[in-house]
Amino acid sequence: MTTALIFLPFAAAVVVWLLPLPGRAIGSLALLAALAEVVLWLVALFQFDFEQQFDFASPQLADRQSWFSDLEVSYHVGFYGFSFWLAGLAVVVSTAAIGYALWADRERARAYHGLLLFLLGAIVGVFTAQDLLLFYVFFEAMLIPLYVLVGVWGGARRLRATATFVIYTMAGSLLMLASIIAFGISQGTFDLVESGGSDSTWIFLGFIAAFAVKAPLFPFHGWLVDAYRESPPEVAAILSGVVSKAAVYGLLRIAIAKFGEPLDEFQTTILALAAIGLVYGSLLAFRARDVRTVTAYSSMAQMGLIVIGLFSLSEIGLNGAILQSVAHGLISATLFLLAGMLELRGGTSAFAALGGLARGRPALATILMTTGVIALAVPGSVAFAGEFLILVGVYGVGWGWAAVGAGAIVLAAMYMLRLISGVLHGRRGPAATDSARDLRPAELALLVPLVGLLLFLSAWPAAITERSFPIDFPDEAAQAQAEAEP
Amino acid sequence: MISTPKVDWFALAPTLALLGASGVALLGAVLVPWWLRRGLAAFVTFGGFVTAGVLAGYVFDRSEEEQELLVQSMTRDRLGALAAIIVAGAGALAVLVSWGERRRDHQGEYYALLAAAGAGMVFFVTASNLMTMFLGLEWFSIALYILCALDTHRETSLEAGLKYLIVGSFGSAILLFGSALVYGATGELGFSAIAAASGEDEYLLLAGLAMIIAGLGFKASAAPFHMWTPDVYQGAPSSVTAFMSAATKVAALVLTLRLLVVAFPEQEHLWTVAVAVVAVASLAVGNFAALVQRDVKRLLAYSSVSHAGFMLIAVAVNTELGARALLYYLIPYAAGSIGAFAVVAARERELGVPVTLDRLEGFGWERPFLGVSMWIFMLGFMGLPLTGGFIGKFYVFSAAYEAGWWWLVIAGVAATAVSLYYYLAVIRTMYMRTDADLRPVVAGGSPPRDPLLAGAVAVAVAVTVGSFVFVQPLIEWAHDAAASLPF
Amino acid sequence: MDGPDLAWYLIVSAILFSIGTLGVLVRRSPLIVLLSLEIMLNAANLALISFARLHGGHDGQIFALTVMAVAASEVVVGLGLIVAMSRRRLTLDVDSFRLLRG
Amino acid sequence: MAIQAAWICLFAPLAGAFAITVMGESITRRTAAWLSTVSVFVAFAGAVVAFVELLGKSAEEREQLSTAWTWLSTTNLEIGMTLLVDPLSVTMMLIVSGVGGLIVLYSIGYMDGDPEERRYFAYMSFFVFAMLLLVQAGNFLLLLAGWGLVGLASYLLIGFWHERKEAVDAAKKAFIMNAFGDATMALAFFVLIWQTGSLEFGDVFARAEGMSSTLLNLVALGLLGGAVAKSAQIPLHTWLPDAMEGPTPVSALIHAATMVTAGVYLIVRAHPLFELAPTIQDLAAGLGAITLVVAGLIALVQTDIKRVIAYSTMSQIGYMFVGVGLGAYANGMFHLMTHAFFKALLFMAAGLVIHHLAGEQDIRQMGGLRRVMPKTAIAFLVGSLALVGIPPLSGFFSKDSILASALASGGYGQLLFAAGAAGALLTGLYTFRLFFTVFLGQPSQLVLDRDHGEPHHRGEGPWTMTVPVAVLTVLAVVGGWLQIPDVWHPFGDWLHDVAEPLVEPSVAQDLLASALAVGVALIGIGIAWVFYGARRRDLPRAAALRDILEHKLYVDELYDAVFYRPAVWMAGMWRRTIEEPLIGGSIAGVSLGARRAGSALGETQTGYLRSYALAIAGAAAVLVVVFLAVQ
Amino acid sequence: MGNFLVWVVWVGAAFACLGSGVAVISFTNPFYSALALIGNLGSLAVLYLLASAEFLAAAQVLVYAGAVMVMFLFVIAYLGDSAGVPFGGGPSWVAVGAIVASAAILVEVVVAIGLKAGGALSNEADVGAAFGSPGEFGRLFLTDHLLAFEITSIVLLVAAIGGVILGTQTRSERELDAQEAHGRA
Repeated sequence: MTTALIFLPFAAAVVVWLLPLPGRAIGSLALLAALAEVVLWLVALFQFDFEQQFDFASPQLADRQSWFSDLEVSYHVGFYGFSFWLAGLAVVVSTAAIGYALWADRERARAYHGLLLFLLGAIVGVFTAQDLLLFYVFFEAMLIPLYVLVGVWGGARRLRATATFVIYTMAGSLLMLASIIAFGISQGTFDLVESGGSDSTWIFLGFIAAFAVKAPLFPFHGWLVDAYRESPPEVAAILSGVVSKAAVYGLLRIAIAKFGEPLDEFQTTILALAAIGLVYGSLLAFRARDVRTVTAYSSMAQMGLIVIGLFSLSEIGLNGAILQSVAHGLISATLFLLAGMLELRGGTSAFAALGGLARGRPALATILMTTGVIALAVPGSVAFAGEFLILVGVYGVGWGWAAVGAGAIVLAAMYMLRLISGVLHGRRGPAATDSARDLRPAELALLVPLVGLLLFLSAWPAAITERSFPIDFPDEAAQAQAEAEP
Repeated sequence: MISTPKVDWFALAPTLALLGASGVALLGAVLVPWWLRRGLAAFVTFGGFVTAGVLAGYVFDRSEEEQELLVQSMTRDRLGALAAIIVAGAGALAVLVSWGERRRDHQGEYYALLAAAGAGMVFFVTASNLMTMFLGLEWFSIALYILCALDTHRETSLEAGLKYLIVGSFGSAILLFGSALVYGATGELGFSAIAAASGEDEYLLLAGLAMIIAGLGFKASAAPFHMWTPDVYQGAPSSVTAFMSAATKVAALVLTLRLLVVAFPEQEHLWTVAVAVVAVASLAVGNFAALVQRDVKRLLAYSSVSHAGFMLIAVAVNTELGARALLYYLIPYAAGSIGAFAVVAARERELGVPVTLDRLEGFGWERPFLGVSMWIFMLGFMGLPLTGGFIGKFYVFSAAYEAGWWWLVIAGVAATAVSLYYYLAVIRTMYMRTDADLRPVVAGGSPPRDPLLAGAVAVAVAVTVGSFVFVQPLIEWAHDAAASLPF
Repeated sequence: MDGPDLAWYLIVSAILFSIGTLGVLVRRSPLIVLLSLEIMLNAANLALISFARLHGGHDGQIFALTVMAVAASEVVVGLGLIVAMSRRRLTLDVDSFRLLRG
Repeated sequence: MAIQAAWICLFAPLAGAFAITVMGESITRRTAAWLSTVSVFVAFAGAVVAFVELLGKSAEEREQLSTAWTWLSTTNLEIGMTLLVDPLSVTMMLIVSGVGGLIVLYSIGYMDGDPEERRYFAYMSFFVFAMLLLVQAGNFLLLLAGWGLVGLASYLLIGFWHERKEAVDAAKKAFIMNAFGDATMALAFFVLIWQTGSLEFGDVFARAEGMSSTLLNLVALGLLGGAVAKSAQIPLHTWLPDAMEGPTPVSALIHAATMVTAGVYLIVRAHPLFELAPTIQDLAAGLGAITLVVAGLIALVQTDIKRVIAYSTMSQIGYMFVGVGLGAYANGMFHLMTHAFFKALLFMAAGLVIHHLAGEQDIRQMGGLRRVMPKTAIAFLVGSLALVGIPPLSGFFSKDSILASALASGGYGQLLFAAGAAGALLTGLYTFRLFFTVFLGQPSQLVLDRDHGEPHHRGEGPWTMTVPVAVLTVLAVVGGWLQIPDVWHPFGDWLHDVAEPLVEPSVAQDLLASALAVGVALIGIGIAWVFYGARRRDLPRAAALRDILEHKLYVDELYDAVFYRPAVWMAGMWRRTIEEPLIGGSIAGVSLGARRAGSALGETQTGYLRSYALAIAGAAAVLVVVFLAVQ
Repeated sequence: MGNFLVWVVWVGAAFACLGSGVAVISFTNPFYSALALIGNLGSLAVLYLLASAEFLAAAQVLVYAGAVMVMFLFVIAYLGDSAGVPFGGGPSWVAVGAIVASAAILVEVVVAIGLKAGGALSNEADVGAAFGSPGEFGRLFLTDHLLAFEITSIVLLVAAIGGVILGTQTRSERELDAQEAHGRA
């Protein structure tokens, strides 16, 4: 099942590459494939047994096949509650992105859609990998299509953006490769389920390096802004919405699950970095000049928050982190797609050129407003639920962290309202001409599902939190919480 | 009365097949009419390489136990056989790549020399005493000297030839003197005999060993013995470069492994460190120098230097896993480098001028197949997943870590990070220029169709990707081959 | 044996070898570079022969003989190259071949 | 039954809002308006049903909980989508949906012709939903959800006329200040969760005794922060006056009748926590007292009719804070209710005026409107008298009950009583300043122009506007009779079980309080008459004071200097000193360095054949040396 | 007595050999260098003789001093003046490095030899008259070192082909010349 979920997109990608069809046809084909993937995920959703107790030792829907035996490397994939939601997020967002690509009618459609599907496959692979080497393979495989997608179809300064992005990320993940090798060789197996824990600080830091870049954590975010600003909107959506979650999965599945002492040793450091990133990102987002940059910095801030949740090492915090990951994925995807649609109209997403778009464009106004207020975590929204759990969790580590997080809620309100007003309110900007029409049905067909999901989750966040870690989270986290408990 | 020695013709079969092919091609060059020469020579040579590969496969299959023949003139074992297979494969691909080359003179001779060089390497990897080693080395080296200089009308070709000849002869002279010293110290030429005899007196032996390492390092184009590499690779005819970059490395590294492991176990504590240092030097030099290259062949030359560094890491760890890693690494590497140079050759023939990065602009979109292939080769060199290059590096690093050389792992990782920049630069120029900033290239009409070259590239791609998917069988071969060395 | 110790042979060969090296490294005429290479090979030969004498085995001498042949082959190819170059009217000066560099 | 009614009451307005949003252009504006109105009145019906149900029950059974689904849960924390129906919430439900319904109805006339009516009514219904969620929430998190959503609705409605920069800015300001309140409440909840392991009202109150007093104070403080922000009490009061940028019905509904009083509701709802942290509760009362005086002062100098009323709202909420802060919960709630009536009335009457004068809000442009719109004048007069607390109007009973409680609760209480009395004086003063300037005297030029304008501006407005005003007028008169000291007090009994009062003023105190309050109020009116009604005297020049008051004590400037500017500055500074040079620069530096190294190596590749040979010879020599040396 | 004679011959040969070696690399005119090399090879042959390698000595004289050097001289003559180039020069660090490097190698080897000389070098094996005789060579080449023998021949063959290829003028060259001539005209 899982294997099918991974390889359906790959197969579809190959087909798309080889079939000599015109752009729209190829696009529709790719969209069909993506929808098929969604269906497949839903099928898996019903096969997945959420009653089963959560345990890293027993992934569900698992497939295993030895790859090369002398180093005990195998193709081993499977799902846990939380990773299942991340995969779902990936599938949904990628589908929307492909739909957008079809709508925007990219040139060289075969290459483009093929790469998008390939990317989807790789992402699903990352979220399911149960073997360290396999995880690395998918982790890097994500990079390949991203490089081309940004480098070929990106904006004016795309070359610099891609170079920075790829080399930055690779630098991180190569350190991870070293760690993987060290871990695997010393464990005698690369299988995540079979291998035990390790106490080596260096190996731990190697992993952290990769994930810190991917997330990104302050100060490893050098690639972030350029990449998000220069890439095509749908790619930016996937990049910020989904790819960054690979770091979440990695931190949870590897860093937290495998390392005991280093975790306690570095918990404060990482929390501090994440908190700095949270405030830093929020403030820079507050001064950014266009929709994309705001969204970019805000997702940096959000990832900081998510990492705080993870490294609260409490079951509540982890739940919150997963919930927030899903929420943030949907939110930033929607925002980037909206930014793209604005650019399609006005040619820019700079506040200076926009404004006053609410008048006479109810659909645009409603969608943007809804997403925006959910993004700023208005109480009652799914984002709020996520942040709340995260901060409750981290409160157990120290009330200071929670205070910083709560302050960040205010900052989020500040930059998000600024974004909303910059686009919708005030006087009409030069780019807000009458030719900038309201959202078209096609565009709504892309956005409404995403926003709908957000609203659904806002009404029922427990849908995810009840099914991420179906029991008390094992080992360190539980202890940590027990200690924190008065 | 001389008792005729017992010669294991089966072990020699691959070499002989290639020699035969070379001879036929040579005769063809003089006897058959000109319009037939190219076809005949190419066909025969191709056949020779394929036959050699198949025979080597048989040899591999039939020699679980390694045995030394003719007082250690050569060894029949799976290590040599596997290396021979790789060399033969590289040669066959090289023939395919060469076909489209509009060579007007010495067509027959060209293929004959290619086959001869191949034969030399196939023999070289099995050589197991200092004399046959030296002879085998000279055998394929001289053939290569000639091949490099073959385009006598191109000044760069002549220059490459002369540089290769003189520096190469100098290197082999040092190797020779080193061998002499080793012989003096032990009174033996055979590798295993040297191992047995050495120990009572070291100094001459060590001096000799050092010089031998220098000589072999030259052939493997490891820093600081690498400096001929970029010049020669750039100046030589592209198809020759393709063959050299793949096959010479295989031969040199495999023999280095064999020599050091078999003949100098006592001196392990010295040569492992020395090789490790050389490896790191190669990594540094190769990658950093490649950063600023504009000529693609030169860039690939430097990259081959850096890969020599990676492979020498595997040699340096001096473990069975290391040998396995090396032998695995060679497979995707050979395929990748032949493929990459083939793509460059295609572009060269299309434009009729040396290929610089700028002249690759837009290539990816004009020739999708070659473009994607180049993509894959670059990924392989980078060691990114979905290519065998990744598994190769993974094995090398694993071997290094397992043997406790963690700093080699770090060095390798850092080098890889640096290397990204220039490998990506190739992709970038091929794909990521908008038509706006595309400078008009001096391309002549529609690109010439060259099915054979495309075929060679396809095979190379297949190997590069296939070696990623089907690791198990390859690694088992490597395992068997490595098992024939006394670790 | 009568005559000097074998060590002296070796010392001679060592000196000869470094003379050859020096020649390769300093001379600019390809011809003389080739000659210097010959000297280096012969130095090696001398070493081989004296070691053969030392150990009383023939291997060294055989080796030396093959080396002669190899040296001859190198000379042939080298001279061929030089001739080809002169046909292209290139100045026969190794320092002048610097098209390939960097 | 009561529960089902409550659910209907909660979701009817949401359904209305959703329907309007989704149907969009496919329905006429008028349909949308009615849809919204109906949805709110349905909610009111639900509330009434629930009310009747509860009346039928004995005091003990009046509290009912119902959980529809688990909203948020982790293995050791479960928060349900839970409604709580008890006298307190039902009271609020009645006020919210009832007054809300009237105001939405009023809006039909008021917003007639606005191009974005649909959006307006969607927002209104959404607000009612959010407010009902707030008051019906069965646990703290859900309450916070409603808390945030009403803030959102208020943001949307204040900024309804989004072309106007002032409106948008005011909306942002309101939202962000409330976000601060939300944050402090959230922090309080973190403590509660880690201390009591739950956010259900019952569990929390039950287990709260176990907490240390520091933590209790922190929790209460956090809650108070939310309350103060939402109810625009000093020091978080500056957003309310600006909020008057929104349409007048919005001001009536959100910024007078319902949302701003949520703080009071919160304190009553969470009174067990506050009673465990008496200092904080006193602080609440103190803040209320300060606010009621200061707001009264500021109201004196305002020239915008709506802003005057807004400040009076702040001041009245100050009274309520005093009440609940002193533990007179029922009295606080009582005043909340009556205030909802007469303040909504005032706003809507003002709305009529503004509507009549086509959007003019400056009282200096008004005057003599009594002649043009007599009914409105009467309504406004009733509202004013109720506000000032003249018997037998509603304000009298509710306000005096609070003052009596203050008088009854010791020294601190008497201090607050003094403040309250002063407030009463000011109330009389500014209220009738407004009334006299607007309705008495000679008609101003503007009034005359409008009067001779197009015929459809004659009269006082369509029935949709006048009827609600009439209804509220009645309520403003009779609303207070629910609770007459020493005569009967059903309201107090009704809330008695939910929030048992801490003070029971004696008869004497009641009489004293009433007498004093009415007295000073009359004095206030008198002064107003002297200065504004009969124009007997000129206004005293107190430029400095006036300045301070007009700048709301410079609190805005303070926040600007303390929070906003530093944030902006820091952001810019970080961008300049960290983002660009360090983060960006490091990358550039590294790549440059690498290329440098590369070209340096390229230099060594001289092309001199002999140098290549030299490299080999040299390396070989070194190797030999090393080998020999090591050996 | 014979001893003394041997000594004289050896010293003479050694010095002749070294001197001629130095001469080879120090003449400006390759022609003289080549002649010097012939002398060098000859004197080496003597040393071979003294090291009881008669056959090699002979081969040295015939093959080397004979065939190879003749070819050398022929080529030099063919090249004429173009053969003569400045002595050394180029970047000075190359020259310096050259001297240092070759000196280093010399010293190292000598040191190595010296360290060994303390040990085995003085007492070499005693060998029969057949040692180094053509017969022995023949036998060994056809038995133990058969491969070496064959390979040597192959190497020579390859080299010969190379010589031919590089020696003959190709069509492309001719066309190139023609173009240049045309360009000059």
